[in-house]
Amino acid sequence: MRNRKIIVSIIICILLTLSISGCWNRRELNTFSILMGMGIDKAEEVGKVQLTAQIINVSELKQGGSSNKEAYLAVRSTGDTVFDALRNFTKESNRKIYLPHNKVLILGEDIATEGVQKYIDFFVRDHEMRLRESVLVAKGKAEEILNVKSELEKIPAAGISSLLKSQNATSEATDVDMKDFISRLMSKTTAPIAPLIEISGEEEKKVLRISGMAIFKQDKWVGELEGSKARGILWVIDKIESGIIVVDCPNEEGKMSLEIIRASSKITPELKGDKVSIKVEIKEEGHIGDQECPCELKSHDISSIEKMKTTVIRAEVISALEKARELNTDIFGFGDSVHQKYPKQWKDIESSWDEVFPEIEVEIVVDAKVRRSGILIMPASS
Amino acid sequence: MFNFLSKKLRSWQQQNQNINKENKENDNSKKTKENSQAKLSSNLKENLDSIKAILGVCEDLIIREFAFGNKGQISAAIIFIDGMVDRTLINDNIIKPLMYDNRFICEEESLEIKNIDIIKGTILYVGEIEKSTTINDLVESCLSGDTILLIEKAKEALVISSRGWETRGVVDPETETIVRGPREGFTENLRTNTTLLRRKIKSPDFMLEAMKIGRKTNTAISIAYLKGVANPEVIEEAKRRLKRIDTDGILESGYIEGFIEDAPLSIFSTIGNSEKPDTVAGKILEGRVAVLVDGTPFVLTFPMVFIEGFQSAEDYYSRPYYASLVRVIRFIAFAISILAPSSYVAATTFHQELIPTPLLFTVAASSEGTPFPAVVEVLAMGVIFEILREAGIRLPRPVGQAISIVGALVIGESAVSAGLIGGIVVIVIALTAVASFVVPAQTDSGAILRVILVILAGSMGGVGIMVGLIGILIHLASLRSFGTPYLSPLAPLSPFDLKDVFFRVPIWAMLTRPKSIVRQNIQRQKFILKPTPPPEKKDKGGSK
Amino acid sequence: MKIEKGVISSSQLTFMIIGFLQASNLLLVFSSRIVNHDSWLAILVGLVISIPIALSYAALAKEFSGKTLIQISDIIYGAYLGKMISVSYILIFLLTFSIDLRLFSDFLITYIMPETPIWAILTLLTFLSAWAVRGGIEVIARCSFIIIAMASIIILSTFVFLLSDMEFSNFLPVFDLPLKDFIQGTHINVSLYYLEIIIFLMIMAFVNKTEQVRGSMLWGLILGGVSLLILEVRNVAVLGIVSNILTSPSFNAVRYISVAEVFTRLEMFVVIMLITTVFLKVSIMYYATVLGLAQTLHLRSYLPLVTPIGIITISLCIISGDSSMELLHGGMYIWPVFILPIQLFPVLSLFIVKLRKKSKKLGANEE
Amino acid sequence: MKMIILLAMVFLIILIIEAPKLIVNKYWKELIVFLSLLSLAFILTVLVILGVDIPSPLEGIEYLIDDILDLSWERK
Repeated sequence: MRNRKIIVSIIICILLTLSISGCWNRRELNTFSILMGMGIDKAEEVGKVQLTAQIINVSELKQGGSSNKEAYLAVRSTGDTVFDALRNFTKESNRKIYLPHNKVLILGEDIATEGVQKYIDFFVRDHEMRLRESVLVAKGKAEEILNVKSELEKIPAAGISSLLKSQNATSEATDVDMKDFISRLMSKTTAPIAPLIEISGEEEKKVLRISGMAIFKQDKWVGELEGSKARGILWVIDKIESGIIVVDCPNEEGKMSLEIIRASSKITPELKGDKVSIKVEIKEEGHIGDQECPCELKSHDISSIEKMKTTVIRAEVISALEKARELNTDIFGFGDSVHQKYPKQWKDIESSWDEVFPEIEVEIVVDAKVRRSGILIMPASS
Repeated sequence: MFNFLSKKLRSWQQQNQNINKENKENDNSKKTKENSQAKLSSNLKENLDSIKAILGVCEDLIIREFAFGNKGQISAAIIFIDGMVDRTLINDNIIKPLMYDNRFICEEESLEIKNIDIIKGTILYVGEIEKSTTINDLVESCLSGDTILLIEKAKEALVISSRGWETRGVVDPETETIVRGPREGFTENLRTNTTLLRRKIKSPDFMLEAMKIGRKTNTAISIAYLKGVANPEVIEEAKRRLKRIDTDGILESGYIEGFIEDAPLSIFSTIGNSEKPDTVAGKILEGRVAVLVDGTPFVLTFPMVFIEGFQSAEDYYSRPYYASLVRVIRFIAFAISILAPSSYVAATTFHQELIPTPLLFTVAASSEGTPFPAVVEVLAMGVIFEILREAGIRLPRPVGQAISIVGALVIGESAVSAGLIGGIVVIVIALTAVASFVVPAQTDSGAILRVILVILAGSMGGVGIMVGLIGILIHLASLRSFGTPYLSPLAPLSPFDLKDVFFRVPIWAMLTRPKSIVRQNIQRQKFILKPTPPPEKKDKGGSK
Repeated sequence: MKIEKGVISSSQLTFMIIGFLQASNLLLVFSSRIVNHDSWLAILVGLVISIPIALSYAALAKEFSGKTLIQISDIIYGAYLGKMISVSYILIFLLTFSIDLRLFSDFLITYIMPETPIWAILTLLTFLSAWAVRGGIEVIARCSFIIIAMASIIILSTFVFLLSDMEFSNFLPVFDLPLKDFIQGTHINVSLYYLEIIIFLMIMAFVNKTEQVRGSMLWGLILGGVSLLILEVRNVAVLGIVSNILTSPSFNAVRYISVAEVFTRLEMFVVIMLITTVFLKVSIMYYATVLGLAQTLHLRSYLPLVTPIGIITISLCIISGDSSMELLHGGMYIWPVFILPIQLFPVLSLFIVKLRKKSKKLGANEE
Repeated sequence: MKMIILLAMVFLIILIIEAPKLIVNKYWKELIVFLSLLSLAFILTVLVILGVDIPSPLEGIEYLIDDILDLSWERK
């Protein structure tokens, strides 16, 4: 029984000391503002960073918050480093910025061309940040991107986030989260990629558009791939979710669109002497989604469609590959695959990868299949 | 420093001495009581006077003097307390035969002792009659509802059992209502209660041991257990603890619980109680010991383990799958009831990153503009809820409904629309309130835990909650109930007993009694009792 | 005069060892920093190496059944040498105890409550453990099952939730590091995770069936090692190369969970798992320290030592390192080297005992 | 200063709680050990609070392993 008395008194002691020292880390919901999107640009002053933060105006999100104010605020601040700039927000805003709900990190064009390493460290190091946030590169200033209103979403950053997700439908760009980005950044050979976002449309009707993938060399933005070229990367790195491949009708005039249902790829490196060759095997399955020509397709037609599809896919991969060779950046992770297969020889190759990469022979094996024809056996027009 | 210590010590010693003195005094008074156990004299008048002297002149003490015998030559008196006796029994079965039966012809010089035996043996139509010689005995039995027959010239008196007072019938118990299962509940009458149990367990092994506790109330209690199953050590320990009780009164089984439980300062009760005979019978069959107390329908059972609060009698009457589902839901509800408010506080004031973004917007929007921090909101709402609950229970039914309307309106609507508290807080508290009633055995401890956890969450966030939970775990792990670890069968783990914790296996698979409670006669049923279809008959021409 | 009246079962010993090893989730960063994506291999090899040593601990405990490590060294090495050895054991226990506590507080401060002063967290955790230690070995043992059940559920469910994000090519190429690094990583694994169970030599004395100690030790070690393996595989498969630069890969891996955008933000579970298992580990160490000290000084009760030792530990935690980087360096390069001889010492003791017995037997035969 | 007074109070409470039990049971040896450990703890905590640079035991170990024995993994 004495034991209990002791325990009770110790509890009282501890509670007392706790109450004396106050509560740390306590922040009520209405003392900070939730950040949804963040953009980094170079400030006009030399050597300074400009942050654009999109924060939530919570009272406008409340049901019945009927005033015509926006549900978000875009605020701006500059500082010597990213963290410095972040803290400088409090000079203008009465609420501290709360990071963990950040959805997108937009790197401005000037930042990206200069090298992102020094700007991105904070977003990985800070305990409030998560590795799931999407990384994008803006054509132009990140600030401008964050100022474009979204038609369907109350908050533009959420709009960008869902815009990225919807890229699955074409697979011409893919969502790259922080973990993917920095693991590519950390790799000695593989170069980071990130979706590229730009503003299109006129003054009053500005809309955002994902235009392709930005290609980095180390941490610098060196080039971009658009449309089907961007899909070329995704074929190789196995990020294809869906999409449309347009081919000509086998015998007649007209076009067909083939929907990609599932795709997978495999990179097999081979080392002969000093020569590195890579075999990329792509397997694809799809349906006929749309057919302009009015003829019924026979089974040999199907195989010719498949052949055409193969050619299209191969062409897309080759165009991406050429771009990569031209920029001499290993966006496909060929280096890592060689490393994984030939760890011993890798040490010799690693140092001269920049010379090796453009010379690599790449064999592309595409196995494309057309499985079903939708709910029609033949077109209605005949 | 040392002065202080020695002072403290001295005061302790003094206290101890005082206590010892008191005890001695008590002993002395007992002894004088025993010494004053005067014997009956042969004079009726004298006897009556001495009884009157002890009982005083009370309005409910009735002394009926009369005479009987063929010539009315024997004067006698009946003493009883009105209201505690069966009047018809006294009139028809005691007075009537004595006065009516004329066969009682007595010689002038007849011996008084013989009379008593004849009366006891041949005249009275009553089941239970005892002889007594001391006045104290007579007074005691009179006070417990017996009738005393005093006869002139007899040095003995008859104590005729005539107890009979208004009792509540056996009705549906209010605290443990069920859908399927027996509807009867214990009553305030000890005899009825033992009967209810005896009717369920008709075995010679079922033992009932009587005891009287309370210097002033003389409350009768019974210890019920199954001989050969219940752990003898537990029975011995229970008797030892019960005998230790030296108090003036026992009014309810809660008094007994307070005197004999293992952890008197814990917020968890280490002795179970039930109002349902089938529940208690089930526990006795599992090897537990029950203590029935006269004057209350609540029967104590022990050893109690933590998970007992999550088991309901109905679990065993319904099908195992549903019973298991309900079991799991009870655990979830208990977790919600103690964790929901503190989690809300921790999530909204410390770990906003754990709330999914859309939900965070809702929560933030609802708490935008409220004047108080989340801890205060939650604590205040919790207190208001407890007040409403208490008021609802205590007030008469019609007023109670008014209370709930006021509560719902004031708290549910006005406070939110006035912007005093966030709407989410109301939802959290309401959910907590509903969940806390799912496990009745832990409702009271849950309320306290809730408050502690909210305070911890308000000061340290999720870490505070975890610290609180680990503290609770340590406390639970250190508790014992009559030698059984409170957390068993989880800790220490006895895999066999898990059959009745998070899920309930079919009845035919419940082969053993809980090992943590029972040490002997573990197996409770035959091994293969799983119902199977009868073997197919092998005559082939059966279809004809 | 027995100082601890409690008795635990052999299965409880197993649970305690599993929980003890699961708490090492916190320390995984020491070896994975060096062996990178091959840390699973280092964990496996470390486990295999530790098993015979752990078995020799069990053999020593069986040889002196009912005696703790302190009493054993008193018996083997006599009063003076034995006392010295006992004191060094106790100091080591105290140091490991305080370093573990410190690392965990650092973790909490880094990830959850950066503004909280370290002494507040230390006081709270030490208080909790002191409470459990005061309850005796039985209370700690009873807590162990519930804690490891919860921790195992968390380990397995996070593994399942992350399956879709795992990329097993992250483990390729296998054994892609200099042998020296691999040996160092394995060494860290062995002496920082597995052989810390030397502390159980203080506890095995209270197991009710001495003959089962060996089995429960083995099972505890294997299951604990497997849970570490699962954790490490999960972290590397999900985070890949990034896991090498994080202070807590586990926390970040679980933070990465996003199943159908519903099961997200589950990192609290890692904290729950760590806080409970570290509590268990710290309580066991605390208990061993206090009991060891009481037995060395031949006290009749260890309870009066609990509070002072707790406060000394808190101060030790605060002074043991100025920064978490310093602790990381010590854990990677210094501490394993320092502690290994002490961990191997019981093996030597066993050897001496066996030798003595043999010579006695021989002597008896000659006579 | 405030912290030291607070600390002294905490230690006093601990003393008041623990010591009488030992005295009543006549556990003199335990009392001596308890008091000496408690005073050690008090000195340590006061030093920590005052910010006196106490050499960390780990630094000593590092010195022993690294500089005297030259066994650190870093060197090899």
